[in-house]
Amino acid sequence: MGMNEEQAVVKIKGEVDIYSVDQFRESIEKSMDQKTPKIILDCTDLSYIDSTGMGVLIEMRNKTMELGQKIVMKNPKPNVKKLLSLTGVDKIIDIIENSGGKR
Amino acid sequence: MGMNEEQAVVKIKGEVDIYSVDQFRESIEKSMDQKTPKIILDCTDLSYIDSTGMGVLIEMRNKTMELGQKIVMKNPKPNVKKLLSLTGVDKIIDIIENSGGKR
Amino acid sequence: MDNITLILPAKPEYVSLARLTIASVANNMGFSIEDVEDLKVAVSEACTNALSHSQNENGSYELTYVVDEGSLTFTVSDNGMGFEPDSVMAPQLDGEQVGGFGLFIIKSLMDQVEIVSRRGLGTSIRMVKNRSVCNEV
Amino acid sequence: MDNITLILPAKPEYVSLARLTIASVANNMGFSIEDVEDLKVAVSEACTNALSHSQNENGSYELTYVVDEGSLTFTVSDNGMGFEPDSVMAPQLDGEQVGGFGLFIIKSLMDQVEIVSRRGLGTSIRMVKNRSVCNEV
Ligand SMILES: Nc1ncnc2c1ncn2[C@@H]1O[C@H](COP(=O)(O)OP(=O)(O)O)[C@@H](O)[C@H]1O
Ligand SMILES: Nc1ncnc2c1ncn2[C@@H]1O[C@H](COP(=O)(O)OP(=O)(O)O)[C@@H](O)[C@H]1O
Repeated sequence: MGMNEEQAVVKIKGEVDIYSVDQFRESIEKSMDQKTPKIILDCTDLSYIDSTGMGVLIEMRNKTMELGQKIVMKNPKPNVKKLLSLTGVDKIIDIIENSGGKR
Repeated sequence: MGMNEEQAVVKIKGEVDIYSVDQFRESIEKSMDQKTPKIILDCTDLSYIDSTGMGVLIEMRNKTMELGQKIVMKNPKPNVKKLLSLTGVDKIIDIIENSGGKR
Repeated sequence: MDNITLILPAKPEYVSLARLTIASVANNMGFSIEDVEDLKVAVSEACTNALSHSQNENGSYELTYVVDEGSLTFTVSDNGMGFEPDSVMAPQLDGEQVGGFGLFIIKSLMDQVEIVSRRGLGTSIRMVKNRSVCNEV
Repeated sequence: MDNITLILPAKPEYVSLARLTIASVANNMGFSIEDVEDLKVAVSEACTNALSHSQNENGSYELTYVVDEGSLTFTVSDNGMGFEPDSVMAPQLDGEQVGGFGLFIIKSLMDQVEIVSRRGLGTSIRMVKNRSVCNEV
């Protein structure tokens, strides 16, 4: 986890499923404690996610919004983007690509 | 497969088991046709081998010996070396490490 | 036609084995990378449901893969409490709803889905993915 | 104690699934890399025997993994022709013998091996690998 004044960065690694989803939630919650306006979920090394992860993303997005924070997903792989789009999560959470260009 | 006047080189890749063992045999047989005195089995990318592969190694070693050729295994991984040693195949087939130093 | 059966403990840590095995089978069948990813998600969603809704704490559930020329058919069966598939509502895709995506995702990604469920007896969900010719490289 | 069962078609192309699954289970249990490699070889040798000596062309065979605190116990069972384990001779390790290494390798790599075989009914081989504390990194 890294941060500068403006944003906290959480690296999400490996697979998010029913087994690892609690750890996924905790790592986001931990970064919320830094109270930065932006929380970047670096998804470069996230190889797999399913509905359990989508549920946490929606939950955390709502929670951060209440606190005036904002979650951004960085560099998700095609399979991750597909799920975000299928479930409509990409309508409420911004996605940025590696270059930094906004999608 | 590559060769110079003296030796043929066969790259062995992936896993040698009951499924792939015929292909393993064929690739060695093919290199024998080049009639070089030495046949190098480059095992750098051989991740797995079991008794089915050991059987072919012994078979091919005997066949090449009859024809005045010699099989050498190059750069086997620890798990491959363990099987070669366990079955005594390392007593009849020379093993060389990446640097070229003879074991 | 080849049949593979996998019986897993009803514990979250073994769902990855379902993904691992279906990915291996589908890869060997020549499914595209995208299709393999879809199959991993579909089988995981079905396993997650078998775990979450089946109240069968110390039990197990069963997966079968049927490898055919042009398709992979797989089922996930539990001995759980069962439910009425027709009464499940489609999720709202406005990003406000936290759950209820599992069956929707499965239906979106697979070519055929069939659910057989009996209250108190269990649920079996059967999914088919066709190996699309145009996806082949 | 968790039980995993895998039923595979008696075809060479599926032996890799046995390796894949045992490696995943053993990795999660914390076995060392070397132990995982040993387990892959042992399970493959048992599968190869189930295929080669069981005359059960269109049949299937069954694997079970039992995950315990300190050990992994696994069995490979076929409905093949069976044999007399005590009459199997140790292989000659002079490099001249082409076959007969399978059971020898299994016994060398595993901590416990038990074979139950009935002529005409089938064979079940049970292997145990202990998670050695000193191997842990
Ligand atoms: N295997 C199952 N056993 C019992 N009920 C199930 C099963 N699978 C699905 N259901 C029911 O269908 C509903 C919708 O499932 P799903 O779309 O996967 O979303 P979620 O699991 O997030 O609720 C579940 O809430 C549950 O009531
Ligand atoms: N599952 C089995 N079914 C029937 N016979 C078996 C089985 N496993 C082993 N055997 C017998 O034991 C012998 C020794 O097996 P093994 O040590 O694996 O060497 P190999 O398979 O190379 O002969 C075999 O030749 C066979 O006669």
